[in-house]
Amino acid sequence: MTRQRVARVRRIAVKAVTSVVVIVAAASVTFFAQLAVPGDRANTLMNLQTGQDKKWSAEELAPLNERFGFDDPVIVQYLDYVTGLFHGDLGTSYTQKRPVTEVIGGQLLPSLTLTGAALLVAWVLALGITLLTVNRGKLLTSLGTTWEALTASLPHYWVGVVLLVVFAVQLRVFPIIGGTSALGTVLPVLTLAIPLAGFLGQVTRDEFEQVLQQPFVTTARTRGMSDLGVRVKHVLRHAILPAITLSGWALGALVSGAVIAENIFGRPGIGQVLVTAVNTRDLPTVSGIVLVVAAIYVVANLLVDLAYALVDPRLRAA
Amino acid sequence: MTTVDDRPVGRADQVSGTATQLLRVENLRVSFGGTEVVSGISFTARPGQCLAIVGESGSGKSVTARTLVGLTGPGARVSADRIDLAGADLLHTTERAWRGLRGRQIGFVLQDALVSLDQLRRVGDEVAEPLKLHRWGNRAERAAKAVELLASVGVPEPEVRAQQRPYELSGGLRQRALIASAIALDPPLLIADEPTTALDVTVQAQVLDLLAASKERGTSIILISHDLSVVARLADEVAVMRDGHIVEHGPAAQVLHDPQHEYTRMLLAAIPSEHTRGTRLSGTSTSEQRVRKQVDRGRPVLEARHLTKVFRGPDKVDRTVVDDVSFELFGGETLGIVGESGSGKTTTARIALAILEATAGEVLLRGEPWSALSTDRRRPLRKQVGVVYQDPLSSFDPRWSVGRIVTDALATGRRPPSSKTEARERTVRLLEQVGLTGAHLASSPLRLSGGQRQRVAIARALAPEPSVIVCDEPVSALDVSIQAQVLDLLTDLQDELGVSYLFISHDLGVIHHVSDRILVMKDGRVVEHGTATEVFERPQHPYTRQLLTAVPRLGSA
Amino acid sequence: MSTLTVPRAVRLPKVGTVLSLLVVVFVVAAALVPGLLVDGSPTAIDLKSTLEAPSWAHPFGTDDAGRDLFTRVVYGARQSLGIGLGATALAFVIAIGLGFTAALAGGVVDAAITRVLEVAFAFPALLLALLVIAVRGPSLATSIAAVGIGSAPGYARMIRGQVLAVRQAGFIEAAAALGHRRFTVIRRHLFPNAMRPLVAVATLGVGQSIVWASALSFLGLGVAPPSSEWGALLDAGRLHITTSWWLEILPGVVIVLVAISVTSLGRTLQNRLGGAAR
Amino acid sequence: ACGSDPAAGGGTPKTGGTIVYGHVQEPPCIFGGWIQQAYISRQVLDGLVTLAEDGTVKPWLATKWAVSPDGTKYTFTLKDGVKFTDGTPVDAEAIAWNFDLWENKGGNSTAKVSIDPYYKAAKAVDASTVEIELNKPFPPFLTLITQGYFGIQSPTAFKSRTEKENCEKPIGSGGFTVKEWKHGEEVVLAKNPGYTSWPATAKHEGPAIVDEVRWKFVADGVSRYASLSTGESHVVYEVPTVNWKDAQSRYQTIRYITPGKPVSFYINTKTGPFTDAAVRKAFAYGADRKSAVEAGFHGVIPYEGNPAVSQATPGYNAEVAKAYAYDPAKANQLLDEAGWGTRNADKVRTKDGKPLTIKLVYGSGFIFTQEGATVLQVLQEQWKQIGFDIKLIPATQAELWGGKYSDPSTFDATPSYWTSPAPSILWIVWRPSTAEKPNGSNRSFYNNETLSTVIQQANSEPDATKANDLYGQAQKIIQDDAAGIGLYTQNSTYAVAQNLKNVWLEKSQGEPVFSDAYFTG
Ligand SMILES: Nc1ncnc2c1ncn2[C@@H]1O[C@H](COP(=O)(O)OP(=O)(O)OP(=O)(O)O)[C@@H](O)[C@H]1O
Ligand SMILES: Nc1ncnc2c1ncn2[C@@H]1O[C@H](COP(=O)(O)OP(=O)(O)OP(=O)(O)O)[C@@H](O)[C@H]1O
Ligand SMILES: [Mg+2]
Ligand SMILES: [Mg+2]
Repeated sequence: MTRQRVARVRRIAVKAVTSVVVIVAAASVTFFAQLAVPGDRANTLMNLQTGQDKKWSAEELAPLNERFGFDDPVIVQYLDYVTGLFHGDLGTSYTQKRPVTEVIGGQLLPSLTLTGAALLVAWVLALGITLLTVNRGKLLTSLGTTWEALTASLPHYWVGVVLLVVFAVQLRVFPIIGGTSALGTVLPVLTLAIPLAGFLGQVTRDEFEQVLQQPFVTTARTRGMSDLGVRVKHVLRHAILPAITLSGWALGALVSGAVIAENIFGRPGIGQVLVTAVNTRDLPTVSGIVLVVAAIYVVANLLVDLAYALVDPRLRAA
Repeated sequence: MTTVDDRPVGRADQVSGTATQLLRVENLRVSFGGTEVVSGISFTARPGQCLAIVGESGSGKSVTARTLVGLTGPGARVSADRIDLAGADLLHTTERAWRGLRGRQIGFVLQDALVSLDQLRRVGDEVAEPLKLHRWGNRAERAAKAVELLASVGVPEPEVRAQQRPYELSGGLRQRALIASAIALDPPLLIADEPTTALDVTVQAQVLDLLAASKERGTSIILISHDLSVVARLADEVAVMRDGHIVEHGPAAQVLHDPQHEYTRMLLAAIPSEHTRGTRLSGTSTSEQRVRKQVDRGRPVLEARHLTKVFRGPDKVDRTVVDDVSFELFGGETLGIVGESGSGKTTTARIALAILEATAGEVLLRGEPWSALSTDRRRPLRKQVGVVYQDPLSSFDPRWSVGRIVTDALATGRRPPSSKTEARERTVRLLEQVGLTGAHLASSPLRLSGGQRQRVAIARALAPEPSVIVCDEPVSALDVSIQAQVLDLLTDLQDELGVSYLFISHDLGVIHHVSDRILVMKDGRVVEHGTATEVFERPQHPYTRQLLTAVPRLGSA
Repeated sequence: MSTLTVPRAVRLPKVGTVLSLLVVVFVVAAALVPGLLVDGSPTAIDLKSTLEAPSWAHPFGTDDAGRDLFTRVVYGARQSLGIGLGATALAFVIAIGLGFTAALAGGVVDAAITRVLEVAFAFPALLLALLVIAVRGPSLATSIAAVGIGSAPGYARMIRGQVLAVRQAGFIEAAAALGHRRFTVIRRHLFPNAMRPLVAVATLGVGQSIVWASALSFLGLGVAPPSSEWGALLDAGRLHITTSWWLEILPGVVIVLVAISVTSLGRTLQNRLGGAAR
Repeated sequence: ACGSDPAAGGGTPKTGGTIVYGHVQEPPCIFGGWIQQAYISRQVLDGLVTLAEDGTVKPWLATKWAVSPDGTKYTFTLKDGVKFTDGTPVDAEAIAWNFDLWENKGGNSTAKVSIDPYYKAAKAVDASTVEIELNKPFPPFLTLITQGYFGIQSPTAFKSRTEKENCEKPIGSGGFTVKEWKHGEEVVLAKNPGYTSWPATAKHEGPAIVDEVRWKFVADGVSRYASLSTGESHVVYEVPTVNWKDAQSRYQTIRYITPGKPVSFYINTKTGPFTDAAVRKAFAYGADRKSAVEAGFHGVIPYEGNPAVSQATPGYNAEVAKAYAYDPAKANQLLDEAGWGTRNADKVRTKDGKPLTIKLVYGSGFIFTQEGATVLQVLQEQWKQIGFDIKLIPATQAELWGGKYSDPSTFDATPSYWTSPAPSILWIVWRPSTAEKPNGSNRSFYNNETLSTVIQQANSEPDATKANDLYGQAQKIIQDDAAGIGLYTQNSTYAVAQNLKNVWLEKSQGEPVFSDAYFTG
């Protein structure tokens, strides 16, 4: 017992350490990838400050190079960056002149709300539809599978534009410039949730169908359990396992999708900041966002592990 | 063999007409998409009595059982003249009414015991589920009852077990929990579909005792099995099914000891045991004596010296799985290794094959180093050692045809074929040797029957012309009659080619039938070692004795 | 004698498979020989008939340069499909390399590759794409590279798992017991069997890649104009959605239709191969 | 013409209220040298002088000014009692400090390049008199400092606060102050109740009438325009041209043609096929640029044939704009004569076996919207007809601004624009680029001594008519040599809700002015 506990603590410790490594590695890769981007950072900044696209002279760029240390050897820049990381300092945005923590901090909540809500809604949609349509006669079943195949193939941006035009512009049910208001969050959330729901639904349905064939399901029926009871009490729990596993991955995909939803709905969030930062070569901000996203990913996967273990106690032992 | 007739032979009507009939089934027919799998069978079940339905795989036993609880399956067409349970018509029952009957009037133990409990729920909850569904007591009462039920089916530490989940229980415990759940509401009718198939003999004996106790209390039991010897312990009445028909039906003693139908006789003859040693199991004429080839007691072909294998588990704890195992296998001899599940049989076999490295000890091939060689030095010797696995299908590359599988093995052998035509000819010859034909060359193993697959596996093992074949449970997945054919084939080949077998099985009957000498393993150690006669007639070790008493028998023949 | 019938389990309608096949055949034809399906050039402008609604002459309408949208969609198939196939192929090449190395080498190498994959996973795919595009500039090749690299880690992980699973299979041990060399076993048994279920996965990947690449175009990071890659068409149609709906809706419908068809074929394939494998 | 003029006023004014304004891009800081920053800093910072509709310079923070006879010294007299919103006075010291900041401390590089070679020093003569000295006479100076880049900030605040505070909430004396910046969403501007320094061009005297302006960033054109119809916004910027007709019928609309360099092609005269002037001219003749612009922008944005300055710029040479009207025959003839007579299998002209391939690099998404990209595609198709193989190369902001396409070998033509209220922009763009004094803005790599002399003469010519004449000559030189090729004018379009009056645009750069605006009942 104690031996197992020790092993378990050890495992968690190893996981925590590797997580930190993963996070820092992700940020480092980003750091170097950006240094590899051709073109001059100072030049970009200068053009950004003037709205021009010209080549500035070395003399004109000197103050910027001096200020941000662009002329330092790469390794020095990297060490500065990593040292900063361990002091909780992600650096200062080249363009916004604010600490990156602040740049990201302000945008993190809307993005998390968006992705979190999208994941939740996707789950509700996927489970609801699966429960109602798996093996429920030809019509319902094909309705369910068609809906899933359709939504799983929908590009986010297209869903967004269509939702916007139909529900905000034409029907005026939701605001067009929703910002972070609750009502304004509905359409962006649906934009992300609908394709994801289709995807999760397909996975859940496959599993659901298979689990329905399992002997223990028949056993439950032989005890006098109703069809709905079997679905809810026995099958569902098994069937959501793959979807849980996928949710960790989905969160990563949602961050990408969020960029698009934020773009269409003019919603604040790290997606927008990210695109701008990559375009303006705001290296500290890009690396900072990667760091944060990697951290979220790691946390999300820990949560997924937890959720999995909660649903499937077989894993708790391992 | 006679053509199948709709009317079974035997005297079912003679069986105890006195007891009231609980269940009456007349002319039951079930078909799936136009194929009839149950063709007009009739039987009755009486309180305090056990009706056994036996028959080979696919004969329609499980379909019949499921039909009795209204769960035949999707796409099934069921018809009957009558299905009555205690006077109530089951044929026109609504789904809602069925739910009232299942669990309360009819308890059902599913065939696949190991996966018939929801892995994600506590055993206690699973056992108590029928109670809950039929609104028995409150939560606390049900929990208490579940523990009580577990105790009643002989589950040790029932309080602890109730809190565990099925995957934390051994197969025997799971099977007992399943039975506990089926009898929770003390239904008058209990249907048990192959309740002992996946179990070790000792556990099997316990489960059968459990059912017997239930019968004593007045429950009517329908026991389904493909194993006649299992049925012998419990059944009052036996119905033999074949291809959806009941071919013979009568009191247990009579069906088992005085079978009327040829098929029943064939089934009985195919059961390997002490009595069948040295005889053929399959074929029309039983007890045909074999000519035995002499065992060459010179230098052992394969010799294991003090083999030990330690596995390190994911929890970093070492487990000794094989512990100081030594044996010698002589030319033309069959050495049987028997033992319960997990006793280290397969591990020993894999070490002998030099696929797995032993932690300590050595294996010699014809007195020369074998396990100690480097992979490259061993490779040329591999042709001398063949292998046949329990599950032939998974040992074939699913993309390969039968021909390719065997030809590939030929190429690795002592005399690799020099041309395509030669390869083909020899492949066909090998197939014919194991009872297949050249027509099977192009087929995929996926489309062969279990017995045919095992024949292909044997052909593959023979192809390189080995002197030893390691057989790891080669017949455990097969029906008795098929098993009989394969065992006959193996012994024939030994007579013909003088090959030695390291023969592993958990089935004492099979081991007794084939082996010259026997090793009994328990927890990785060899607890008994001797000739077949010594081990079976004068067992020294208490464990061996326990095994022998647990073996179900047909009774005195 | 009375009967009771239990409804049969419903399978995916066969009609769907046939329709999917038709769509895919059409799109492949469009990609290979677009001239067979439409006459006229996808870039031919006609400033006198701009923004015309769908009609017999222009089944998908015309855009603001008077180009026939249907012709553009047909000609765009080559790029869109090219990206889908190219990106999936690239992803698989990377993934096979990483996945097999990790699974077969084991130990430190496996741990290292697994960590690398984990880092790659922690990277939002879009960011990866943005970075690749920042380095290489938007183009067909970049889109392929961005989408391909972005989806490689997922496949690599899958392949690693698959190889590990197949390595356990009885036939691998059986081949070793016959005395085949390790490399022969890998080449003849491990590789083909590990890759088998991935054929279906790859098909699904093509559909997803098309959607993905169009997302890049939608962000203005896709293939250079005047290519009528479908995402680029959507990007161009976006402003028109309230005034000339067909420019946004019809290319979108095409993308969705193709993605569904490819996906549904992939799933059919998966069921087939999956069923046959075990 | 169709819509009513939002600047005309009328209706019953209501005080208070919040104007919601839908803008496109979010700048990194409120002030700076990017036009996006000029837009918003105009709301917060006041300038020294402003530009009237008729193009004359009018008082703002400076009530009057005098120019020394040699044209090198400008003496401004400041309005009395004006205070920054931090309470410090807007005095001569402050003005001089601001000039110093832009010109010598890197405070605003666009302000710097506008007046760079001419500016010498600024000094406070007394509290309300500031003197700015130039190196050479430069009459456009006054006009240039009407640009939003020249907004005056409080030196006290700037020096005492963090860089971040200065970036987010600069302190000026303007009609509004920055109340809050919700990044990624909006900037909330609050009325400055103590506003006293409205420009002479203001439509009313006194502080802003509305309480707040919510300056929202709505990148998506569909959303932005639609938000007007749902009442979620009152003013939107950059009305998609497809919606312009609709906007004109439903809202008050304002279209502003930006002075300065229009959207025109820089033609790489240093390397590649365009080193031959005949090829450049053939290029200019070879496409119906006017029709392309009309199609791409749905007739809303005017074609501009003059590559040097737009029609809204003083000194615009309308004659020059007429050159190179679409003439494919002429284009073919020129190319034939220039040795590009043969065509390959793809119908692309070749010379010495090399195809006539033109790398046309353009900023995708940020300089060229989807509409602009359509124009380029139409042109590409037309150029194809006369044998040019045009490679459209969309460049991302990161590539373009990072300098990936600054080398002459990387492109043959690239379109862009440069907003400026004065024709002196010609000097910025066309100043020869030499080794010791490179000019990164001269993207045509066009070093023409005559042109250089003419522009310099014009820049220092005190007589406006003569100056314009010289500017006109300069435009003709550029056009004649086809060193640039005109395309369309850079425009700002606005749609304003019917119940909001007195929204007007700053003449200099087209920024919306909200301090006079009011809602009607
Ligand atoms: N749901 C079903 N759909 C179609 N055919 C079925 C179905 N269930 C059973 N069958 C077929 O019915 C026949 C009888 O099957 P059943 O399971 O009753 O055999 P069994 O006697 O129980 O064999 P085993 O000993 O292998 O369990 C088989 O051929 C089987 O393939
Ligand atoms: N590769 C391995 N790693 C760790 N433990 C193993 C491994 N292989 C086998 N074991 C363990 O060794 C023990 C003996 O296994 P083995 O397969 O030899 O038993 P067996 O006698 O063949 O049983 P069965 O009759 O069930 O086939 C089991 O407890 C098993 O879990
Ligand atoms: Mg069965
Ligand atoms: Mg075993």
